[in-house]
Amino acid sequence: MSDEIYKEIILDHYKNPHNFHKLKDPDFKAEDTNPLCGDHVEFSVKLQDGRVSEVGFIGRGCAISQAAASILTDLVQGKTIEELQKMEKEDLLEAMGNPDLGPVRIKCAMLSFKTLKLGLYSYLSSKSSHT
Amino acid sequence: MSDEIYKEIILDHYKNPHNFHKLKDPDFKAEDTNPLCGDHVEFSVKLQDGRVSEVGFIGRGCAISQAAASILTDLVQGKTIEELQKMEKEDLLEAMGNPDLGPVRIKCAMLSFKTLKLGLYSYLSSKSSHT
Amino acid sequence: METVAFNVEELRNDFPILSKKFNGKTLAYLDNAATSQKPRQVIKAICDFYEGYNANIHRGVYEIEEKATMKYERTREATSRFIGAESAEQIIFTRNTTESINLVAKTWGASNIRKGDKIVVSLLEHHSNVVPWQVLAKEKGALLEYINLKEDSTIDLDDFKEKIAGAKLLAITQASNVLGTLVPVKQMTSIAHQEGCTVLVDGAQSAPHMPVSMTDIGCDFFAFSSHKMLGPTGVGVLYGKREILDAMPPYNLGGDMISEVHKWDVTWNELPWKFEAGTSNIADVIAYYHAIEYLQRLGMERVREHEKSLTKYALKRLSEIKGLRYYGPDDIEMRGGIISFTLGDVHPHDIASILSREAIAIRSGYHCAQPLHEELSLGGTARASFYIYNTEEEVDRLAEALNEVRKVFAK
Amino acid sequence: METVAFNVEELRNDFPILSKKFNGKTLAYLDNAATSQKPRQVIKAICDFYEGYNANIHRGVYEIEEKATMKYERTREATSRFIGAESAEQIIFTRNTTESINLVAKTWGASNIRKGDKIVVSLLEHHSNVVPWQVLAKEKGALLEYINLKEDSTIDLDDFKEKIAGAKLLAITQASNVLGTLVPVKQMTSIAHQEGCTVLVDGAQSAPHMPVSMTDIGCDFFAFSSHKMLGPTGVGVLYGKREILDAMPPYNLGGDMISEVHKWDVTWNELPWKFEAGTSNIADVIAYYHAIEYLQRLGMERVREHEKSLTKYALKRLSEIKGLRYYGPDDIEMRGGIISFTLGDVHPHDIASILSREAIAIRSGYHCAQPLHEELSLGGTARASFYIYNTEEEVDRLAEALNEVRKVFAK
Ligand SMILES: Cc1ncc(COP(=O)(O)O)c(C=O)c1O
Ligand SMILES: Cc1ncc(COP(=O)(O)O)c(C=O)c1O
Repeated sequence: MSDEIYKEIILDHYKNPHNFHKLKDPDFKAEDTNPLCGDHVEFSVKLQDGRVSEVGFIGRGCAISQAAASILTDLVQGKTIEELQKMEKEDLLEAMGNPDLGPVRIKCAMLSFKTLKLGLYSYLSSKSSHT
Repeated sequence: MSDEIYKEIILDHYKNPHNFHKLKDPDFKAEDTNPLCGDHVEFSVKLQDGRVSEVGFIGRGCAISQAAASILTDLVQGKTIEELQKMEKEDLLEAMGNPDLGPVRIKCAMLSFKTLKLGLYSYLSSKSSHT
Repeated sequence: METVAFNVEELRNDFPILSKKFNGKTLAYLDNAATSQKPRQVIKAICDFYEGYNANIHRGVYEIEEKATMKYERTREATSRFIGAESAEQIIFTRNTTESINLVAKTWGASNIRKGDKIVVSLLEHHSNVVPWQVLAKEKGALLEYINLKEDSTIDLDDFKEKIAGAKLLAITQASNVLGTLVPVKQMTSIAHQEGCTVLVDGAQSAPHMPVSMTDIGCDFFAFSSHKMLGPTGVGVLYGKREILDAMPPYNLGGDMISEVHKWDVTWNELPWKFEAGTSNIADVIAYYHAIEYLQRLGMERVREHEKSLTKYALKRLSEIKGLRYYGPDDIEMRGGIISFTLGDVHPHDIASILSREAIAIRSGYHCAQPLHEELSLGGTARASFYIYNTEEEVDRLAEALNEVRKVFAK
Repeated sequence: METVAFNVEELRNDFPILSKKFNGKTLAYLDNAATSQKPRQVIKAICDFYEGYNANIHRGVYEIEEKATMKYERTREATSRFIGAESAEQIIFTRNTTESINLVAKTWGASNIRKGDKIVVSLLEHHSNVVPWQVLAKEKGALLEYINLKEDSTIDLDDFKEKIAGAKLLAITQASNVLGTLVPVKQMTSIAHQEGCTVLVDGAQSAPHMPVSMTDIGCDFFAFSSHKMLGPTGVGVLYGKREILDAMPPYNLGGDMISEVHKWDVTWNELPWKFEAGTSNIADVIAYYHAIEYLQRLGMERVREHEKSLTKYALKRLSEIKGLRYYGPDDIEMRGGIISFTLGDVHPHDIASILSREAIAIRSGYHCAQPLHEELSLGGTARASFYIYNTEEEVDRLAEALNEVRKVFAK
């Protein structure tokens, strides 16, 4: 069976997601749902000295969306806020092994990416308006 | 130039319509317009002893509609009311030389037919309700 | 119309897409509830029109225009006969089922539904037969009620009888696009009519798959789509009772649907043109004739028989798969050729994606029936749906591939 | 995009219908304002879809469905570029210009037009850009005003400036389908905007024939039809400014245009899908791409040039015919390739019927512009309209045939 989408790395992360938990007292949280499939992800992030010190996610949904979330938590671990801001979709896709996702399934992969980015931006803007 | 629609008989009636006038004190009148082309016909009919004793029309519009009206006045002249009731579309088309009218132009030819028939029916029903 | 033998292997030859290879494999197209494939007769009719007599209709008087007008109106006659309508004037061409239902909601609904009125739908409805009524009810201060299902996924007729009392409109599907459930719309229409209730039947999943007759069902409106019954996309049908259509205000306004326009006022055209504004989807309506003819030559009874036996076989094959659970009635007489299922906790999208690599096309998600999925507490389902050209061999391929999916996702 | 040489004889080969014989004669198709002919590239795209990747879009995850979705959305991108829109999300696919305009009237209009508001149209409008506003004005107690024409058949800009004061909506065609008149919509939009007035431009007769740019014109809405610009029937376009579209309620409700549906409420999908309910006219939207590409490769500047020179020639030839009178601007810069005329007192239908025997297709009647005909005291007109594939030779055939008509009807 050919399964260019379901690379080993995706199945691994789906079956055994990394950082699959909710953090207590995170610096910011972010969650979203893809209404089309009901995919859901929720991230919680702690920062220290301008870097991601800890990150967790919970969620449910298809293998692509959940594996993407898991891989994304690995990817952002230890990154600076600046690096997070600069991170591109392609970085996540590469970390996923560049699976051959069609125009519909790519949304499953990008749910995590968009959710985390939006969470970061709203955190940054709320901080800047507080100072 | 081929002109299966514009048979000699149609052009003759169009150029020199028969019975082209309005009757005074008709037994019944009937008029209608084809909104698509603006074709207009108005018939006035006198009856005597249950027969059409006199008939006239006025109108304007395309050659088909006007020739049809003219030919129709010839056709009904002297007919009994019963014969009028039994008259079919095909009778008029035959009198017109069975021109090769398409689905759109046939409406032009049938304007007269429908108008006269409707006038007759409303005359008969008003008479029957009076007696 | 003469019927022909119902020979699946032979009729498959009429469908060009079924002889193509995808990833080296023949397409097992099992997403017919979404849209059907098209026979060459339909495709050819589109080409013939554009190559031979393409013209705008109803107004011109030149040769190809007259031919186009006649062929366009011929489809109306054929559609009328196909659904056993009283007359062709009661057939209105729209874009799809959705537009047909919206037309009713925005014209009949807007002028007949008032504050406090009750609109009854069922839990089986497709979004297209829910959302227009939800919004109309909100706008008018009317009530929307859902008929419940019984344990066996069929309509709860006791619940229906309770809810229909005093209702103004019943909007109900004849066949569910998720559970396959067939709905006794004739019986329900007659009960609703005793209450003085108007009835709209969503025939999107029934008209393509079984004999339907307007004079038999007796409903006031009936809506369906060409694209789900071998015809082109872009053509929907709305049937209505004549008195009701006559009394309805028009929907879209503009060219063709008017009789006279002056600077300050306008008179509408007669039925059915009153409801067809602007240049119609001429080519596709003309081609739709050949879809209807194709189905009629097969015979709708036999279409239903074929799907019934295939569905029976598929239910048996699928129930052999570990962890697979299918939904909808077990009684084959109560269901159409649609099977929604889940496979353990594998997400339906993942199932569909993996099947796609095997050139097996099924659908996954909510199938535009989210309220039903919520009622059944389902996150989403995978769905296989059949049509005239599907075979037991394709069902076998489906079953095998599902077993593979199970292995890939075994934890 | 690379452009190709504008060689009429060569490009005629792309149009299968132009090499067919009717009554033994080649078709001189001069009814392009009603609908255009289609090149084989467009026809082939429809067949390719149905034969190779026919599937419903936006929801499934199997291979052919993804291909169909991508090709469908590709047309949106191409349409957006073709009319110089800000973004593809602002392109909504409808059935035709008429539906595009109705969509605006029933959504934006219903929520923005109030009692006493003024809606301004011109005397040049097609019924599709009159009747929706007439009815809306009556429903809302708003005022409808008509901009007058000058002697030379162009818009009376002084009259426009008076009437636009305090207006809420200007709904205006960019090119008249009767007189051919070109309307300075950019200038008028900017004046209307100073009044805080929203502007809808009917581009049905402009987008197919000349370069148009939304960012240049600056209008809020723009409507046109695929079938008048080499594309299939059944596809219309509505462009709208993003903020306005975002704020508008949806039109048809149902599948695809929603984001979530629960038993009692619903959330709409994003632009542009919010406005595309139910299964779209997938095949025809996909094929429409090839119409746009065809025109772009020719270059819209050159399309306009070709029609200008042909119209100039035709005006000269027609003015040589005794008893013939044509309408519309004499200045070729002020008119598109549309010529309406009368021939003595011969009824336009008779003209068209006789020309049809010569395989010359022209239109006759009111051309869905009855108010204009009434204003000009015309019972109806005959109309010849040109496109990229028309030739001077066809104009000669038209002129000759008209001379014959004159003879047949000489009293
Ligand atoms: C100026 C104008 N507006 C609108 C329309 C209506 O277009 P459609 O029939 O495609 O809706 C036409 C078509 O004749 C037109 O010429
Ligand atoms: C039961 C039912 N109703 C309505 C529709 C909507 O049909 P369309 O998308 O053709 O408008 C569908 C299509 O999936 C359906 O299954």
